[in-house]
Amino acid sequence: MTETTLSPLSAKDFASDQEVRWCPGCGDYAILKGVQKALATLGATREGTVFVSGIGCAARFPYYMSTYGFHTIHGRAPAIATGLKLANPGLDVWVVTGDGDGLSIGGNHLLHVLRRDVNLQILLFNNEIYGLTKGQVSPTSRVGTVTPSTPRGSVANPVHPASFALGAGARFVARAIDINLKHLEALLVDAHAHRGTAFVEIFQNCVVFNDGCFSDFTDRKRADDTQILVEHGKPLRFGKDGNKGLTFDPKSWKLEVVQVGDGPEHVPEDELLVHDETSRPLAMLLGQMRPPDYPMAIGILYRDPNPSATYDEALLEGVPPAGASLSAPLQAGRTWKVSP
Amino acid sequence: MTETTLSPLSAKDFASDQEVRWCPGCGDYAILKGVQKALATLGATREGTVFVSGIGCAARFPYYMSTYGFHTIHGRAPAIATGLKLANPGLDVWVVTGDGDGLSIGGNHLLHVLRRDVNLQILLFNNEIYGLTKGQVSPTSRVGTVTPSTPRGSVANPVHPASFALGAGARFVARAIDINLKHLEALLVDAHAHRGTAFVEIFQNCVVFNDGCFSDFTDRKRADDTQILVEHGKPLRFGKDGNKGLTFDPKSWKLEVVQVGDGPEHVPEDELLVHDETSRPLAMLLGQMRPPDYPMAIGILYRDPNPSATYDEALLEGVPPAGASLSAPLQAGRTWKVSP
Amino acid sequence: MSKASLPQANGGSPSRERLDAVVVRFAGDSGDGMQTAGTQFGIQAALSGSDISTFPDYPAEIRAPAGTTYGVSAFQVHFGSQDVKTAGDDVDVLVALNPAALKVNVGDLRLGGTIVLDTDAFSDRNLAKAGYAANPLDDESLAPYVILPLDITTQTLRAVEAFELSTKEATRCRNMWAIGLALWMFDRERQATINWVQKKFEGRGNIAEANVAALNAGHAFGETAEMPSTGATAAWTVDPAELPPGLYRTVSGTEALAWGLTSGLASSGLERMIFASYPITPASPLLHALTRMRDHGVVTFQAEDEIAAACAAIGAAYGGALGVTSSSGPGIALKGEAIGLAVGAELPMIVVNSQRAGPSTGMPTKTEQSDLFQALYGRNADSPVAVLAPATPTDCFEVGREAVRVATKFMTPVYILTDAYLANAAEPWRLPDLDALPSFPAEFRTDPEGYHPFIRDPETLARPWVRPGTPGLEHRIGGIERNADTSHISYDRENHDRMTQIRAERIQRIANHISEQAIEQGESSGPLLVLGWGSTFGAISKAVERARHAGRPVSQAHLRWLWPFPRNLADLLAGFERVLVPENNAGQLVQVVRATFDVGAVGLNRVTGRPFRIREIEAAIDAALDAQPKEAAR
Amino acid sequence: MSKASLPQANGGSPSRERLDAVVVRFAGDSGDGMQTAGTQFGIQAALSGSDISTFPDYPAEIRAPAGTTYGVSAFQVHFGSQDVKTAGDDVDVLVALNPAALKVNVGDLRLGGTIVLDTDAFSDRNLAKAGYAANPLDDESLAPYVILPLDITTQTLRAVEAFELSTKEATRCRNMWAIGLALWMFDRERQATINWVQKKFEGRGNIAEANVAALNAGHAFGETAEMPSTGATAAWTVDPAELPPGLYRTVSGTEALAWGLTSGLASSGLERMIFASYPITPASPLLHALTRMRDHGVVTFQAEDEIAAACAAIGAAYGGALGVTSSSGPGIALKGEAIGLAVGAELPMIVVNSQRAGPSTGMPTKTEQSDLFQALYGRNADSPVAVLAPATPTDCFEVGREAVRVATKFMTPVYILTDAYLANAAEPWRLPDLDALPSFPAEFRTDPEGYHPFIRDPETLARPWVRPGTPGLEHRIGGIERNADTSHISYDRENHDRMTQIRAERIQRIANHISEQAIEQGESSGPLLVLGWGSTFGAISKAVERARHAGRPVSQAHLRWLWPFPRNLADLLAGFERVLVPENNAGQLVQVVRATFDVGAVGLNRVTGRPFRIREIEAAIDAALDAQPKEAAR
Ligand SMILES: Cc1ncc(C[n+]2csc(CCOP(=O)(O)OP(=O)(O)O)c2C)c(N)n1
Ligand SMILES: Cc1ncc(C[n+]2csc(CCOP(=O)(O)OP(=O)(O)O)c2C)c(N)n1
Ligand code: SF4
Ligand code: SF4
Ligand SMILES: [Mg+2]
Ligand SMILES: [Mg+2]
Repeated sequence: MTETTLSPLSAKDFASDQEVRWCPGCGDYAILKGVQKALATLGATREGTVFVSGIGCAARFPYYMSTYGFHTIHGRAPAIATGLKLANPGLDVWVVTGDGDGLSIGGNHLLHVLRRDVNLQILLFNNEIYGLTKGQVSPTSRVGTVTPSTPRGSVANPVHPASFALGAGARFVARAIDINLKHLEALLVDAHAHRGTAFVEIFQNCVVFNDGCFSDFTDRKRADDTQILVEHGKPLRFGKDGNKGLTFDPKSWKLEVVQVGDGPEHVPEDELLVHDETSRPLAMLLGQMRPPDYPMAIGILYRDPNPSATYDEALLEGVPPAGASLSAPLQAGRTWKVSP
Repeated sequence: MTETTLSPLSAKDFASDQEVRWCPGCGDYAILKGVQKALATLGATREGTVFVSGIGCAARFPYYMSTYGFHTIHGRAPAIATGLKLANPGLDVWVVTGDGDGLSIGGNHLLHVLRRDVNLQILLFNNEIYGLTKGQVSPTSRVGTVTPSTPRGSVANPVHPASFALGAGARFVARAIDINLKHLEALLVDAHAHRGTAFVEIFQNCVVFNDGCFSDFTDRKRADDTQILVEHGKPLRFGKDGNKGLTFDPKSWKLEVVQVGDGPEHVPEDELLVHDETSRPLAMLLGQMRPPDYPMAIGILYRDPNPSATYDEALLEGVPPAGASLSAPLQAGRTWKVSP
Repeated sequence: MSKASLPQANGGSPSRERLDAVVVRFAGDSGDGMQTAGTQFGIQAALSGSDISTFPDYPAEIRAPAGTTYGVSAFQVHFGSQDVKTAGDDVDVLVALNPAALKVNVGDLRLGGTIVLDTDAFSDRNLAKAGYAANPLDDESLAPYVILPLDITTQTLRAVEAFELSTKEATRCRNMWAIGLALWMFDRERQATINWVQKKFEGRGNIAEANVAALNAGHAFGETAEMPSTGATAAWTVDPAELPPGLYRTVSGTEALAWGLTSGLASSGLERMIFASYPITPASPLLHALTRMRDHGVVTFQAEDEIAAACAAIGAAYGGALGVTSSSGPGIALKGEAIGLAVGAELPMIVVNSQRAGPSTGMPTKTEQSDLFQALYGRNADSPVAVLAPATPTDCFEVGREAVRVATKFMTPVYILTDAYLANAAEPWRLPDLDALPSFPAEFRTDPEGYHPFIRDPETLARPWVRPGTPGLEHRIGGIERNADTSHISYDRENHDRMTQIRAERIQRIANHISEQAIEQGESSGPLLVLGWGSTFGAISKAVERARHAGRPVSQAHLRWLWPFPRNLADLLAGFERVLVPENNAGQLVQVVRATFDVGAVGLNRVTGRPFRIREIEAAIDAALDAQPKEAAR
Repeated sequence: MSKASLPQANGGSPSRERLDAVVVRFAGDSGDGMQTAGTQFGIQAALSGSDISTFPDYPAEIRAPAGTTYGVSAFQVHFGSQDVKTAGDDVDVLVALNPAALKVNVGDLRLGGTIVLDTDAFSDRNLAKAGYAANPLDDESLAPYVILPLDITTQTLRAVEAFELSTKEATRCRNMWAIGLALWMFDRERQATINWVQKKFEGRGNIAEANVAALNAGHAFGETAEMPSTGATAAWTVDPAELPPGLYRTVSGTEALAWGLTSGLASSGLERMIFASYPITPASPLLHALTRMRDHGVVTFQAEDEIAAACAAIGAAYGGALGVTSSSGPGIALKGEAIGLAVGAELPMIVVNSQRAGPSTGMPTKTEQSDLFQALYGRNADSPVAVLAPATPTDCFEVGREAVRVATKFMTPVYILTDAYLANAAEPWRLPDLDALPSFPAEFRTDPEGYHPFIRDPETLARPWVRPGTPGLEHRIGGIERNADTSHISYDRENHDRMTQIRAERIQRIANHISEQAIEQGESSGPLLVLGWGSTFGAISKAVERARHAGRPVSQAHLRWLWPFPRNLADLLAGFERVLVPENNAGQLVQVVRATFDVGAVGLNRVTGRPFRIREIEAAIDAALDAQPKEAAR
């Protein structure tokens, strides 16, 4: 994907010379660090990497990277990135978008890039608010969210990014948290390794307009009991020392949170539900969980076990460079000669 | 929802005086009939009913109805219908859209009307092709579909309307077939009864540009073995005299087609999977089935058991008619008097 | 002569210089409360009888790092005893709470102007952040100005010591200290500000009292002559303005437009307004303002994007409500196709564009008038619409009402072109007599006899509006061409030609139902007319006033209606040898005027993200009057 | 004099009248194969040495019910020995295969024209479906015409009897019978058509032979004088045209544009074109045509909507490929915001608009020139772009190449305004010498020294194009305003004013790199110039030719470049007292001309869904020449 240069670059080498202009304390800072680290881990090059973004706080991301970058227009980054990949499929393309950029104005392009399966990564910074325009409700905002455009509280049901992506046919759907840097970095490496569109929802705290909206599961103190890291082939355990787990009842089609162990009212580990990242319905089920009833699922919810040729590969297959003589098509069909 | 007039109207009363201009043999004719019948069954009125459509063959629908109708622009019918419902919530609004209209250009509006849960019905006529513009590939066209814009066969993975709707958070997701008139009519009555957005995908045959694209499960001869009518609380059986059924293996997260009965290699009915229309992941699983490996699921895949206030109800709640004096807001804040 | 009924500020001390008008700018960090300080100072000035014009200037970044130049937030107040029409060309007094604020704003200060600054904030760290290589207090760079270097932080902390706030909270009172000083400098009352502070921080413990203490301390600082001696005056008096009698408040363009639309809704007799919008700078505040008008039948719908917003407004109009959509340039670009549907289906609709600098994302917080072309022509095919623009913040009220009246009477989309300046600028507003506002009831057809959707009123050429739900009038409309006589879909050649003409003519006939164009100032004919539109009004008015004062033969007209033009406009223009059209764009109205009328119109075009300065227009007037007629006409 | 090298048709029979040119229209049901018949007849006419111009007219409905008027499909062929420039004002010979076809088309027949009709199709049922109360063959309604009532169905069935087709298949051969007859009527060869039939139906059993038999039978029917005696001639000769020597083919505007863009791609040296489009009438055929150019480095991407298509083209341009997007008016409206990004970020891009009648959905299959305003002004803010338009189907080739050249040289969006007429019309094309076409290699910067994204070529003012992947040139661009000197994001006032001017000036400088405007016909000064653009070329040319023939002092100029204008245009226009601007819109170019130049320009405006008739323009020329100068100038 990326050409290798002489000596591998460090995370810092991926920082641009521009002063970072997010609000102090914004979750975007952590994500920026995570991405820079992941790129270093991947051995990416500056010249072979492009960040494409729409508009929003999140979308300022490319300015802070020393790679190529295109800060485009609101909601359209997936479409622009698709064109870019078709023009130049050797580039490693990352789309950075927000919950408004990606799921409000840009919902259609997100749907189509996901179902087409263009070979790129999409990072959706979900802060459940419109940051840049000063705090209006976003499509991921929960019912009741009070904002300047919903002073009585939002009445619209939110869209869940992961469920949306699964419904759209995405072949890699994962979740991370801005401040879980280690996990974020590793997840980005996985996302990058996936052949096709990798969709990563990152819970990002907007300190100014929606501070703490994810604290129920991101607060270090509560996280053990309210987050579950899902891993393929492993039983779904969480809580302090994995004292809790999930079971699935195929009669009711519901998940249940149980105490893991051998005591009474406890469920042994081998009866827990085992994560199968190749099942879309399971991913849907896990993705729907929300505190306080359930833990929030983090990690790779779904990954296609057999990725086929990506859209860009399939569409470009066998296309030669331009320049062949046009005389064949021009003279196909009937021609006649007028002589002097 | 609709006012009742003196004598209930018949299906024919819902036909307009305009000559119907679809190609002879088009599946749209059957749907038109189904809708007219359903309206009669519902006791709808002409004046209280509005059909809103985008652009496409399907979208010509309103012209053939004697109700109110708005043939708008490509892809935008859900947004226009939302505005209409907010202006006039007492109207019974039906959106008619095509696979291109609703899922290509209009995907974003479809997403948002579904997640907001505006109280209206959406009928998506899926013929897996662009009819009106003469047969280009649509987002629901299968890989390999040869069209004027994909002469070498489409390389894009299709979007599945029902999965998309489920991912978008739709609270009523159902499927019907143009020529199964009885089922279609009954389903439309159910859709209408649902409080909130009811999404119905109707498989519709385009005789000119995609003839027979659904014949694997719509052909009367094969239908028994390739269609399954899903009904809440009932075991999932299909085939001649229900000789086949579906089981679910929670280990592999896969469905299996089995022979129903007590013999060897047969599965007794009470071990079959029972349809639970209140489970979104199950709906996803059933909605993903495709012949030849599985039957195509028809009927109500998902229905929210506890629909809450719809978006239009919630947004309009307590809004008085205009006309209150503006003096209160104008004089709020500091005012001062300049005397002559 | 009229006088404010408020108690007068204590009389000026003998050393106070009398001024007609002053421009004060408060500048500091985003977190320093400069918008609050400026707003309060402006209101206090207005309450004390001045005419005012205020304008905020805040950073594009939400909360940029403290101390950086791009994090500087400023608020300008122009107040005076005379008709104050702009936020002011040059700043007379700059209050700068840190080095970055000084750096960004000093360029707008007039030579000889006064700088009040907080020396405590001029640390090496802050100087570096602001990009100062050396402390400007130590070199000659500020020589052209009068400097008042005050230890504002120290003074503030001392003033609020008693209230046991955290240092952060205590430092936040600096803005109040600064207002207190400024009120003293201009000999203003401060009671209203004290009341406001007490209300605002009610229930937040000591904070209210601390702020009042800071305010009083700033004022006392001036009063007790702790002022450093600079050899120059730092205390002035501004006489009250002569305003027509009535009840006043200050109002921004956004507020006035929200209320104008709502008032128009009431006058139309319609039950409901569906205001559908997608947030975008600088249009979002209108959405926020209308969200508060729920009790007046206003329903705001934050749509998924601008297209959906336009479409929801159209759906609402089809449903018999007032459909309004609002955005700024890039968002309006997205609505073009949908608005075309309203043109084709002939549905009423209001499109508000709060213009900003472009192209593309451009400078989102900065003002510009460059979307006139887009309003007139930014749709496919010949699709005429009505376009009007407010001239001042208060004018937004009337323009909002006018848009409702015309949209519903003529069954057409109406664009309102406001801009970032008008949206945010504020001025005193004499409240209208609400009961005396004319009503213009919208009519719905209910009679099935002879009805077809495109049957027209012979005078306005408008088709009837029918509310779905009306028995017997069931009909289907859409964007396909219709037969003019039967309303059926039609591909007939001559019919399309005829319908195209009818669509254009219907919009033209609006001219029969709007005011004729007036001359604002000057004679109704002569060598030069300055023709403007929108937010350039203030600067043009002042420039023409000054030029006329200097004896120059120049007149002024300002268009509210940009399409159709008032029907007397051709004759009016014909009376002038030359027409100067100042616009904050590359030349848009001037082109339409040149194309429409046989007139030698020239443009004055500046796109700097803010309205003209008065002197830019004065210079252009001089140039136009001095130019050869031939040259001027090119 | 030049002559076609093809074998000549057998000599005309003594009774044949000689004609300079003829217009034949084939009309029938959608299922009757009229498009095929017309196309083949046209090609055969061209092969026999005529100049031709053809135009299809098919229904909006995909496959409307048989026998209805809205299901009528027609194809018109104008051919002659002279420069044939339009598809013809009036029809000379109408072939109508059913009553609906007669009803819809008879109005376009000239008085005294000939109607060939299939009496077998004039059943009561078909008459009723067509809306005829009485059989027009039985009343006087067709009296002004010469009627050839033939039992074509019977004749056809008899001719193909031997091949044992189903009745449906056999009846489908009627179109071939009709061509056969028409070829005889105009004394044309039929071998090429026979070859084509054989190839087309290869491997489909008897069908090929049956069709050939029907063709021969129709021809023989004429030859053997089975023609009913009408007292009027039904056999004519048209001499071959004098065409410049070369290798010819027929080409539609769509094909020529597809090849022109592809040829431009090759000449630019770029590796790949990304053609991103969303289907829409009448633009889809260009997508289809380019889908077949894969071997030439063309990748077609059917996007999810028009916005995505524009964005993909922009992404492709950013990636270093040729980005092209294509649509019709309503779709172009949706692209405005995205194209603004290409303006702001200064990326090359081609936007093809196949214009159709509007507003809104309008009449999707009908032609119009009403999107000029949208191209020039249909974006937010001042966002200048380049706009050009082909004049004829063959001209599309050159225009496609020119667009590529200018877009890549000036790093700018370039609009191509074609239309439904040009897209579908066909004419003979002398194939260019491909090797002699000039190349204009696009340049990519690779040198990091001194690079910043908006550093400019001093002559063109274009910024450098950099392909991502190039080491050392990593940069970030976007839609926010940039500092002209450093390329950093900038909200500076004067910088924005300067950048706005640079953007305009860069587009103006294109004028230094395009041909000067030529006079097509007539003197370079005089009382009247007819100034046109786009697909009105044919009708204007003929009208001016006729007027000049009649001694009227009129000249013609036709603009390929609509923005910027050729640099000599001001001088050229100054040479004429009046300028007449015929357009198929409500007056768009005429407004830009009036605004830009000091010239008394008047419009001739018709929007009927088809190009002007020659006589409409002739009449306007007469009127303009006879009008008082003053009047003409208004
Ligand atoms: C066409 C258009 N519409 C609206 C906007 C205004 N706008 C900019 S960013 C944004 C939403 C930002 O929210 P999100 O995508 O969640 O990003 P965040 O700022 O929260 O990171 C909006 C509405 C715009 N720039 N362009
Ligand atoms: C803005 C815009 N883009 C494109 C079109 C052209 N168009 C009309 S219908 C259609 C697609 C129709 O497909 P679908 O929605 O599946 O309906 P169908 O004709 O198959 O019933 C397209 C692309 C249009 N009318 N407007
Ligand atoms: S507004 Fe919110 S999302 Fe935006 S930079 Fe500030 S904290 Fe971050
Ligand atoms: S093209 Fe297809 S979908 Fe359209 S009317 Fe014909 S058969 Fe029906
Ligand atoms: Mg956000
Ligand atoms: Mg379809």
